Amino acid sequence: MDIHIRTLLTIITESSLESGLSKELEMLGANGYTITDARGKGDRGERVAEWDAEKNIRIEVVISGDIALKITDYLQEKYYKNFAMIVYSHEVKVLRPNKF
Amino acid sequence: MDIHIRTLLTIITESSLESGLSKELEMLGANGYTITDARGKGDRGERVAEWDAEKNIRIEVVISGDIALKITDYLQEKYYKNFAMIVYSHEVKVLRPNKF
Amino acid sequence: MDIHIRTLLTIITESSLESGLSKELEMLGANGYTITDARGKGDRGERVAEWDAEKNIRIEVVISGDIALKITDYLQEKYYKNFAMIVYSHEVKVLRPNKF
Amino acid sequence: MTDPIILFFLLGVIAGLVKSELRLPSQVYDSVSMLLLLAIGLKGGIELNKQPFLDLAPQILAVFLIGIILPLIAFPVLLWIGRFKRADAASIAAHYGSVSVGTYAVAVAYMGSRGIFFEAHIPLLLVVLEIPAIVVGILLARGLSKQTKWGTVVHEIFAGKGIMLLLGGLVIGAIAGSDSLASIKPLFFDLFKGVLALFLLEMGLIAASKLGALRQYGIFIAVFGILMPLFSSVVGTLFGIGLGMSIGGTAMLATLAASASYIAVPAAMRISVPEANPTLSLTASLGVTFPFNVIIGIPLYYKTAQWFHGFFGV
Amino acid sequence: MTDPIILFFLLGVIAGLVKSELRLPSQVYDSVSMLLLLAIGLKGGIELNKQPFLDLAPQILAVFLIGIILPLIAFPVLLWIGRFKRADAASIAAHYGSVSVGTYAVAVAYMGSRGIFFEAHIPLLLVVLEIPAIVVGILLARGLSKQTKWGTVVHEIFAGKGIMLLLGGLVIGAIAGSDSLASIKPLFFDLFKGVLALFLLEMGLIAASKLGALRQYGIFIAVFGILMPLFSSVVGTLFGIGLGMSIGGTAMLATLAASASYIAVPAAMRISVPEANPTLSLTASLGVTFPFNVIIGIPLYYKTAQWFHGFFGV
Amino acid sequence: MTDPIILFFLLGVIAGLVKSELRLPSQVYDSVSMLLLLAIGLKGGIELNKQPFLDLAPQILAVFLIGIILPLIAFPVLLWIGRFKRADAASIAAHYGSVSVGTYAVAVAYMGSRGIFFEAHIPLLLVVLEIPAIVVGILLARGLSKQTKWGTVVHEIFAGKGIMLLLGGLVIGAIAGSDSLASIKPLFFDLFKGVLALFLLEMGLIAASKLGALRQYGIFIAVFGILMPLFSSVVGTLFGIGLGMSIGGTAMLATLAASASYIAVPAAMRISVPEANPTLSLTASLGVTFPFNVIIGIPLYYKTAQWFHGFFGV
Ligand SMILES: Nc1ncnc2c1ncn2[C@@H]1O[C@H](COP(=O)(O)O)[C@@H](O)[C@H]1O
Ligand SMILES: Nc1ncnc2c1ncn2[C@@H]1O[C@H](COP(=O)(O)O)[C@@H](O)[C@H]1O
Ligand SMILES: Nc1ncnc2c1ncn2[C@@H]1O[C@H](COP(=O)(O)O)[C@@H](O)[C@H]1O
Ligand code: NA
Ligand code: NA
Ligand code: NA
Repeated sequence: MDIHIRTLLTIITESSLESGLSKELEMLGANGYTITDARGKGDRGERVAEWDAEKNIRIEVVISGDIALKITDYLQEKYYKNFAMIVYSHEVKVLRPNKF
Repeated sequence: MDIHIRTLLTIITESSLESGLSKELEMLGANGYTITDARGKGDRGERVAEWDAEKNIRIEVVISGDIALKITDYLQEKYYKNFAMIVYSHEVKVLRPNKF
Repeated sequence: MDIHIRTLLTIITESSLESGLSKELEMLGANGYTITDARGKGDRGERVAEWDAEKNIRIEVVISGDIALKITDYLQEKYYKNFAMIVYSHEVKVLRPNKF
Repeated sequence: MTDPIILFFLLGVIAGLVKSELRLPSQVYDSVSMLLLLAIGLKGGIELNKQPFLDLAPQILAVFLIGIILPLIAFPVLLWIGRFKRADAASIAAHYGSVSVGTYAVAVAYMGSRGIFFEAHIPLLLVVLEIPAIVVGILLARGLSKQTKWGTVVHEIFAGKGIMLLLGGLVIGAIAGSDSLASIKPLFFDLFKGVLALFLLEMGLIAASKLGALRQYGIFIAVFGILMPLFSSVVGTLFGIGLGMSIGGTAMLATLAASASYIAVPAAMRISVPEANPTLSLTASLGVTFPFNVIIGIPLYYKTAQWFHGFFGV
Repeated sequence: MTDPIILFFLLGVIAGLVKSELRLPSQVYDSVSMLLLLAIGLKGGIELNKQPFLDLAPQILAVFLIGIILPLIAFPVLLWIGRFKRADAASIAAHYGSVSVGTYAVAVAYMGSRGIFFEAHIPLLLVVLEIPAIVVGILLARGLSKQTKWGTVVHEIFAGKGIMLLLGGLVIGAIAGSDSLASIKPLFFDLFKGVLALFLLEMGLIAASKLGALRQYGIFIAVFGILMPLFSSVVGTLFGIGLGMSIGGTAMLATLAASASYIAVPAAMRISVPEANPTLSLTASLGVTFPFNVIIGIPLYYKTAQWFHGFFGV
Repeated sequence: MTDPIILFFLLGVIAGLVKSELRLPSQVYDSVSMLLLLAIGLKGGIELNKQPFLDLAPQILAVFLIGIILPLIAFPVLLWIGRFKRADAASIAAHYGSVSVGTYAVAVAYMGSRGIFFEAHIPLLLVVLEIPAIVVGILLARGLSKQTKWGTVVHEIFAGKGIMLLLGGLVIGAIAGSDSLASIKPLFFDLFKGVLALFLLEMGLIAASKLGALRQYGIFIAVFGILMPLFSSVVGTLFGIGLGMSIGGTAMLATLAASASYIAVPAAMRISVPEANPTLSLTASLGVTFPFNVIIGIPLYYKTAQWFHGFFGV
């Protein structure tokens, strides 16, 4: 069993972007993604997840390093200015290189 | 306060495996685990988490590197072929080495 | 687009601490945090998240390395002894250094 | 006195102000809204099933007109007096041009508990009034720029939870009719006010959570959030009388005009006018106008409707 | 015409097709299913409380037989005509040998709103019919291999949500009886059809979400998903007549036979026959057979039952 | 026999013991508790609306006294016989000095289905009895140390979900009165027992999940969890008679005294006495005392109340 390095990109943002983002992630080359519901606080204030307009989602994508960069660029370009969003990434070990 | 390195192993898979997997993780040497509900998309299609058969869970285990390998082997062996599942891992810093 | 290194600190603990902890995190210098509901098992037994007293939360904070240490100290000092809690951290890449 | 269910709203507000950890779980809040939307739609549909549909055309047109006028009046006020950025002014205007189903539900309860008659097809007007302001708002923010994906806008509006359930309920009610729906009335109609009470409890909590932002964004939002519905209610009242509606119907139309959206419009604006700050519009709509309407507005609009009817000797 | 609650199913389908973001929150959907399962169990139990239990033995045996025959007939068809892998053929066969509680609930509503009598112990047969096909399915996939952990299988079946609530309701109803349960009827019985309407709304959304997979897996699944229930319904009808059941009872048994599981069986197969692709069976069961049964099947099975009863001059 | 809804509790216990994956979704469980709390509060408030409030002062004082006495008696027992750490003894004592709304709800159902009268203001006493034990518990654990943030304690108690909804319901009921609340009765009152049944199903599951811990912490907790409520019930009974309450009212007061908290107190102790192990108190309260009270206790306390009333020739 040999181990391969990929990048785990995590996006935390407004739930209203879920359907749009998931399409865009696939378009940009992700083979998959995982979404969990979240709440939180940031520069755009508290998002308590009690009703639609104030729900957050947490999207994880395991992807190659360069696609991770591509996605980060895209998100910064399109969403940072007007949406509650943070993005961070780091390397992870996976077994199936061609799956991600 | 000295810092210790452990491995954080993350498993994203079908919720139907929850009870089985948690037992197996303990059996393989994990002292604990954390589970969150998730939805997502991968090679086995979209899992929208609206009803039992299409729910995902996200399991995190903080563990020593070698047990992490043992678990990864075990999961690949037993589940990769027939179940919606991804596994990835990376190192994390913890304070209580003998807790994990 | 230049990339910056920050620390992602993850706290898994009892949901009853949510309001208190989020205040304390800001007090200690975090600009934001993200919370997801979780269940799990550890030294203090299984926490099945079926009713208030047995719910876990998973708090993520992206922060500079030294504040991460400060927070970790604080948590160990104040909570480790009496509360179900684990804390782990690792470095992540972010784009906006002054945001975190 | 307003309806006792308002007390649940106040309980929510108080719980919010004392920072109680009381919450209506989000999934339950979603379902409670769904029940209200479906129930309102079904009630309207059952009535449409009884009466000819066509002679409603003039009313539908009139209401559509209201939905265009109100945001066009609100916009300059917000832009020049309120000194908001264009996008924010347009977005807030859209919120006030559209309707709040929660406010409508409280009005239904108010009329119901007083046995006041109102035209049965009002829910249809509710649906109609929800839409035009969204389009006007986008045009005010963008002009006729090619940027705007109108396909997305239309989808956002009609595929949204609100319209889907209101229209769905209307159609189901209109097709099935009262008798064949008798068996689902225990859930959708008998529980209506109880469910509304739970909904108002959570709305109170949400309203209270907006007070912080309200302080921050200053007095103008508070004033606008009260004066705008008062003005809109007069517009609604006049249209109601012009359309020869009953006193109750006039009051309902006034309430619809006076109410500000917090579901359909915010969702649409977030997609089509993302640079507009949602906190501004929701603070005004949920933090000021919703409380004002359910506590003071509705009874007031009813009095006004009576007065005008008397005046015009209708 | 079928029951008006079917309109909620169609609303769900349409909302799904237009990609509406309308959803019944998952925890609420779970609870809605729980309510239906408990209500069905309780109703059956209350009746069992009135009548002697033993003389049901023959019927229970007969239904058990149906649960064995149906998958044994479906399997070769799926294997040789459908060209499915053995595990998939076995799994799909198990789904069609078992029952769908949702379909049953719609049939109850159908008979109810037409005041058609049917034997009160049918819910008991529902429970019985749910089980054997699972065992048959596993045997078809695995043979008598030692691999199969039968302990796990039994636990999976009886500790599963479905059986637990159905049996639990049956027993509670049978012990407590009608009068002492009067106080819980408002929730479990009066709201039954309303809750069923919400359930069908979500089922419509789920069914629509299966259309993509349906296109992908081709025509055979669509055809099988319609012909198999038709065939099964005839088997059910003949058994019903053979058992001397009423017209309503015969139609109910036909519906049970025709329905395909989407709760108990998928869960059991996932554990015991993991190499079977769940998308295949659920696409057939939820994407084709459920819609077919609730819209066309149930009224058809009732007609058939009438016809057969006439024919055999029962 | 106890009330049939107890069968739902037993179903939950059995499902838990056979490790069924049956669960009431957490958000639904939260809402179910909220409904019960509001319903109990409203019922009490509606009655307070009918009768003068002031002459309840003596009863309120007496109940307050009970809430102080019980933990003071439980504490030494837990400390010296139970050999618990001081914090744990104090925390468990607080749980048993306070009340369980779930137990109260079952008692309401028990009296209701037997048409037994009890004073209508008992819900008020329920609220009163919930509070003092918390303060006593903290004092027992900490003494009068400056450490204790009493502000936080007061907030924790009154801003907690339980008190907020009970008091809120009481006030709303008292202000609005029976007639004007008629429209919300279908949800809060007609569904009460059905909702209680669902609540008990989940409570059964939770109780079963505590058996493991019970084995671990040994026999003392089991014994204490049965003897303490028996003792408390006698205290409650004597106070009830002393206060000249009806048989039903006396039994209710005995039940309140016998019940052990699992919402307000654990939450407060977690914040104010964190070194106390919550597993201990919840194992006793949910794993032993709650089942004992709802199955055996309530009918027993009623018999006792009858006996005492006879004895004192009241
Ligand atoms: N420093 C942080 N650490 C963790 N999560 C954060 C942080 N800042 C923001 N978030 C999350 O990202 C969301 C959007 O952030 P913002 O755009 O700053 O409002 C917030 O609602 C939080 O859930
Ligand atoms: N590249 C990916 N990044 C993040 N999550 C993924 C990825 N691929 C799959 N997943 C998650 O893992 C689950 C199972 O994946 P699969 O076995 O590929 O269907 C999916 O439902 C997703 O939740
Ligand atoms: N080794 C571990 N890996 C992942 N999560 C853990 C681990 N140990 C504990 N946890 C989580 O942290 C919570 C508190 O842990 P503890 O204080 O050990 O009971 C548990 O309920 C789990 O959710
Ligand atoms: Na308006
Ligand atoms: Na079948
Ligand atoms: Na007590």
